[in-house]
Amino acid sequence: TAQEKLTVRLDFSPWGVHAGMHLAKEKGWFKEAGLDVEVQDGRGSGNTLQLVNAGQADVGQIQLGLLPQARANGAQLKGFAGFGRRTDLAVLVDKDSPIQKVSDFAGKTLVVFAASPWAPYIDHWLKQGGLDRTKTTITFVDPAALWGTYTAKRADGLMSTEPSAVPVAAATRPSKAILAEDAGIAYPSYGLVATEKTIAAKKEALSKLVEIQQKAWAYMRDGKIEEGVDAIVKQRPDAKLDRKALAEQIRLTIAFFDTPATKGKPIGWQAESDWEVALKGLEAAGAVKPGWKVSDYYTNDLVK
Amino acid sequence: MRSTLHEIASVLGVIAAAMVLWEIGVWILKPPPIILPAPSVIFAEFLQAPSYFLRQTAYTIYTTLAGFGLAAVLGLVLAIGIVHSRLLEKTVYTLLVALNSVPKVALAPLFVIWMGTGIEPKIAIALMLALFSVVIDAVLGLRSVDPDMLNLARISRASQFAILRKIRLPNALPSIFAGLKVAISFALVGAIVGEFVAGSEGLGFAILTAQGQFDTPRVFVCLLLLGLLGTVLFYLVEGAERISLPWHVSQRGHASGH
Amino acid sequence: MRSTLHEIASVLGVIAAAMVLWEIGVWILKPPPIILPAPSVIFAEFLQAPSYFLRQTAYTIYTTLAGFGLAAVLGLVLAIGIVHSRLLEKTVYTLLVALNSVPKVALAPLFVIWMGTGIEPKIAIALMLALFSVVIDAVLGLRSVDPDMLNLARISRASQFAILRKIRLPNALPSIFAGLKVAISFALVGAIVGEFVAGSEGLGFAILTAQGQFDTPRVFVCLLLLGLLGTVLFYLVEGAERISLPWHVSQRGHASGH
Amino acid sequence: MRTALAPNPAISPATDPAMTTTEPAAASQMPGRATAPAYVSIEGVGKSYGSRHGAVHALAGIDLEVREGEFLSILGPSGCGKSTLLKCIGGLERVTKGSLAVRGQPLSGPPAKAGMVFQRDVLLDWRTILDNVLITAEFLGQSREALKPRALQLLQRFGLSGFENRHPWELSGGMRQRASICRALLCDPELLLMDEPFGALDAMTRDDLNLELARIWQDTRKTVVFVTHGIAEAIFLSDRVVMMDRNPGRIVEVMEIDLPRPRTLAMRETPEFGRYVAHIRHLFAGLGILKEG
Amino acid sequence: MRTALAPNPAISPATDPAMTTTEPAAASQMPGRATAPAYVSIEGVGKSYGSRHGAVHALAGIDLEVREGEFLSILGPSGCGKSTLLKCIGGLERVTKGSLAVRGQPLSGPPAKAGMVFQRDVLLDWRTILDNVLITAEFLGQSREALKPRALQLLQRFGLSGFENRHPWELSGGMRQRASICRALLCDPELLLMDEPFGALDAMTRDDLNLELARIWQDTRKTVVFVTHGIAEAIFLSDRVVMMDRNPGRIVEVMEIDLPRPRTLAMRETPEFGRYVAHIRHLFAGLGILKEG
Ligand SMILES: Nc1ncnc2c1ncn2[C@@H]1O[C@H](COP(=O)(O)OP(=O)(O)OP(=O)(O)O)[C@@H](O)[C@H]1O
Ligand SMILES: Nc1ncnc2c1ncn2[C@@H]1O[C@H](COP(=O)(O)OP(=O)(O)OP(=O)(O)O)[C@@H](O)[C@H]1O
Ligand SMILES: [Mg+2]
Ligand SMILES: [Mg+2]
Repeated sequence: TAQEKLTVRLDFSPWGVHAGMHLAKEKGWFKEAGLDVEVQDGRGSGNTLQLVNAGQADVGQIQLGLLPQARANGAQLKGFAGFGRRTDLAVLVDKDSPIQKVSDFAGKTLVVFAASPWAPYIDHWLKQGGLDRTKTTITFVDPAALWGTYTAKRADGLMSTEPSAVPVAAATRPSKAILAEDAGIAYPSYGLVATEKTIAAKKEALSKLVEIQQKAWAYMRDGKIEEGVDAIVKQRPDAKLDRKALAEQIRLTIAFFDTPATKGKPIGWQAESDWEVALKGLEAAGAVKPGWKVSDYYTNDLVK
Repeated sequence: MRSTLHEIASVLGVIAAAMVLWEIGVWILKPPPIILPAPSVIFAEFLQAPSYFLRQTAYTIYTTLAGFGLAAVLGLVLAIGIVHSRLLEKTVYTLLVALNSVPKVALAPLFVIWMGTGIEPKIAIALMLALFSVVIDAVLGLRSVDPDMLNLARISRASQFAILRKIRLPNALPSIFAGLKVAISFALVGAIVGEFVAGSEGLGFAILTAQGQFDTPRVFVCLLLLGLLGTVLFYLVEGAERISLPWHVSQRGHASGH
Repeated sequence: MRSTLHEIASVLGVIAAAMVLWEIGVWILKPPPIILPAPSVIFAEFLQAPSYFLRQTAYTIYTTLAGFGLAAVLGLVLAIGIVHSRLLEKTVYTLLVALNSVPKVALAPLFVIWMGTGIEPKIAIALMLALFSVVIDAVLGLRSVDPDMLNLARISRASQFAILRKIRLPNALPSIFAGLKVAISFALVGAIVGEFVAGSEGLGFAILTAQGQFDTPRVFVCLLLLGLLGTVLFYLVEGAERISLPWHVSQRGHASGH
Repeated sequence: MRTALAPNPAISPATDPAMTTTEPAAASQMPGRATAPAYVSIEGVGKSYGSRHGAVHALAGIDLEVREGEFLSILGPSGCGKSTLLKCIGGLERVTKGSLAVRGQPLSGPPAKAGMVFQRDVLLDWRTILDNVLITAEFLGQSREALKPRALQLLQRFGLSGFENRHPWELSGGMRQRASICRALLCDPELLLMDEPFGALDAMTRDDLNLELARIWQDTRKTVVFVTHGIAEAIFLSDRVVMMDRNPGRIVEVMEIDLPRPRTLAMRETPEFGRYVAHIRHLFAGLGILKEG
Repeated sequence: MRTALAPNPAISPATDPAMTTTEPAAASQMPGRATAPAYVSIEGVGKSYGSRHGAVHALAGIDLEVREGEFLSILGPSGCGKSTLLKCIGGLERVTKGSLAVRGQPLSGPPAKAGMVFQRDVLLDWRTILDNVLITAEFLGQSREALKPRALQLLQRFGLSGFENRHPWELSGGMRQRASICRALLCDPELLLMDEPFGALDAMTRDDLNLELARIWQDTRKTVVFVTHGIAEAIFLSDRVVMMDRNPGRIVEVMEIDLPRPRTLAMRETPEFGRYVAHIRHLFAGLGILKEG
């Protein structure tokens, strides 16, 4: 039978969170399920979100926390599976730095990129430590320059996510993560999005996609992280990937899978209460206007 | 004077007409506003926070003009060097060509790492983007001298400097202005690229922030302001050209029509 | 022929000398390799996967040449229109100026949204970056005609087309070539910008991927390849200029030295 | 309307009575040429150039007919508007007053089958000499190949053999000027406008080319308007000589040259020829243009 | 080394015996001028222009001395290398053979205190006429302000009053040429090189300027090398006339002009003057340059 074509666009260039897609491809699970999946690297979650919304890709694997703002501006996307349900936003600082909590950032310089999920939360987060932008310098830097700026020690901290950043920093500026959730921020992390139209039209295929991803992540969670690493390296032979960092990224990604509300639920299943907290936080940060409905942002219809 | 006002009016007219066409297009095709908002929406967005946008614009103008000014001066100096010295032609010219082929967007991160996140890397990027066309056009202009004009200077044993100042430079002005017109546009682009890569001010920064928030109308306010700003800067250079070159055929033909 | 070989040798010599200086600089200053790797490191990196880099280079060349070719043709057509029609001057010229002031890096995401992630948006961006200098320089060249040359054509009641073909265009060639030299550089930059925003091939993509891995030596392999590629393309255009314009003073002066 | 200003009263008594100036009566005595139909009719033509420093009246009140098949020379001091008048006839400058007609048709743009030699040789640097000559064919939509033998022959007649494939900047001033004459002659124009075509030529070559031009005219009977600064040259070549003065540029006299054709250089030594020369010199001296040393 | 080629044997018998050509013996009969020290010495000079189409021998075996304070004219057919020779003297073209010295110093680059009028008026479009004239002062590092009155006076003497503030393209051909003469004269050069300076001028203005130039020369005794295509002009102005022929460009005769000074235009009608003219014409006729019609 003819295979159904699906284009999946990832967030950035290869890193651990992509393991689910690449493993499934390597293992031939998509093909078995009758799917012909093309996996594209991306240029940031926001960019991928725009492309999926414009119909240039069927599915995006992005940070779901971006959805409320995107929808508020007219995007017609929904998350149909959420893997990283716990807030992974974090500030990287030197591993042996005395910094522990927000208030310790007084007088420090932090770098972040403008389209980062951090952006709407910055002021809210600073306030938790009694700070504002006059007391802590926030500099916006392009993703391409972000790491260089941080490793060249032009900044004290880098606002990113723990799973993506900490393993990479290990080689050049060993770092630890100060988590945003400690300051009360709730933010749904990586998951799959598509337009409402696609979700309606390709329900079958998308369900299979979710199912295969559940299988892939469960497989890795159950001790096969190295196979996930192999899959990424095989799928992206030219990227010269660092296996150790990839393994750590996968491990950390999985560590952020569950919130108390999703304990015991299938991988990818999203809890209404988590979204409520996230949206309240976004509203408090001024990123969405009151009157939101959580059901606009996600659906569990495709999660078995 | 009257013809200048006339000129400005007609440029504004063209821009206004383009806006109207765009508005009508949006009415008919109804693209989602996150992809392409209507001018009316963009305009409303601007009116919500005009002072914010104008502040960002002012910052960008400053960066642009600084980069452009440096590019004009440095470009001229390099062109003069290249025309006069075989050695400089071989070295500077070649390196400039190579350097210009490396996209600033790719170099920008290095600039930030080297120069920090202040205004310097932005000016540097604006300068680098603007420099090339100044040099290329100035070199052409400085070389395209009637040999008899050089003979005229040489028979009076004019110094190289006098030849440069009284013959080569005035003769090259039309070409130099063509280079400057391209340069002012690219200086603006360079300033924005610089603001993209680092910083917390300027229209480039405003675009990035708005993109991050999926606020397309706001992105378009910035894009339109950029277009407008670029147009104004370009026509300022063209105005300077007209004032400086009433003697040149390209301007004479221009003034009287064909 | 021999002088061409000589020329190429000297360009390569300059680039080699720059590399040696850079290598020595790195030995002395010892910057962290993530900030600035030594040429030897970069070269070793290239030798690890030459076929990969050459494949990406080939793709970028294709995009660049497509964008450049389109820009050359479209730019000339627009310039001819602008010189001949007051209406086109008012409209096309103004819009072009406004459009060129909007950085392609900011527009690129929109292009990708409109045109997809294939090669089209990359060619479009290369085209848009290259177009402006072609138009500006061609307009200058087409306007800078000795009025008596036009009279010569008019007395034979030559058609506008014949005047264009036999007088204006050959007369404008030196200027057009200056525009093309700037354009080929910017077409390359445009191709890279396009690859940055979307796509999974080309040197721009390779840079992004390497940046994602903080693999600075690899980024620099791509940057150097870009520099080299840009230099080669530029000198190809300059070679074409020399072949086409043996009659022009800028070339005559060039050939015989000063 | 056949016209000439009456000779300037101040100098007219000195005029040799044997001289035929084109007062209507005098003209009608020579039915042959005088009744030839007008090729170009110029009525009340004025031309001013505006500028920041006020207008220059290059031409004022010009009335003149150029007859079909006639060789007409224009003589006058530098800056009196000779080139301007020629450009007006060629439809290359718009007149600011009066009207111009060619073969009865009011002029709007260059007339058909006209050729012009410009005061500055306007050679195209990017073409060889041969291609510079052939450009006329290209402009007129005629076959380059068909006209190539003629072009080569013209170049040879004008002493440029061996330079066909050179570029203009490799030629001397006089050679450039000769090339530009070949260009104007290539397509055998009916109306030939020549602005000091022999200005950059030595006396010897000039005599030669005067003969050549006289022969060409004799053979083809083109209508020629010839601006020159050589008095002898004007008399030698012309049926009529127009004398102009400046500030504003105007016609002061039109004189018929009643020498037999074909003319020889030796005729220049004849007393009639001398009388014509003397008349013209006297006229210009009377206008204060010519000083006696 | 005072030199002239012996007259071409083919034509020398026809030469009027009264004429003084500079065979050494003849020259020594006129101690006054002939013994003036050499300003420019030209020995065995040759100049070839290379090109894709083979070399052009613009000059070959030129031996000539230009004496201090002398007015020397060069006559010759178009393309015989007059301009090239002038440019070589001015240090603007490198000779390919032989040597050139000015005041005994071998020439490397333009000599001091030289001025030149180019065959094409090389006016700078971006300067007004006055500023075009003043550029010489700027080049020589002299004060513009101090020389402004002189510039205005020169412009007036050359009939350009009222055009000081105009740009070159607003002038007629002859006016442009006159402006370029003013420019060369501005700083009173010791050595004045003039390449057909009156080529674009009408006979009337030309006579006028011939007188002006003769007066200036008389007053200041500059060394002048004057290329012209007017035989009468050359005789009228010069102490000696150099006659050249082409292919390759060479000197065929140098003739002393032994007319009293100051000269008047009327002298041109004298039999002596006529004999000089006839001699030159005859010489060139013998060379096949001049045809008798
Ligand atoms: N730049 C050049 N390149 C090649 N050949 C040249 C160049 N300049 C002059 N010639 C050649 O040298 C010869 C002499 O030229 P030159 O200009 O000296 O002649 P001329 O005596 O001044 O002639 P004219 O009276 O026509 O001005 C000519 O055959 C000409 O073709
Ligand atoms: N393009 C122009 N702009 C302004 N004034 C001009 C222009 N062309 C000519 N003139 C003026 O018109 C007058 C006549 O010029 P024209 O060239 O017709 O003279 P001419 O008789 O040909 O002189 P010549 O014998 O010197 O060539 C001059 O005073 C000149 O300054
Ligand atoms: Mg004239
Ligand atoms: Mg000459």
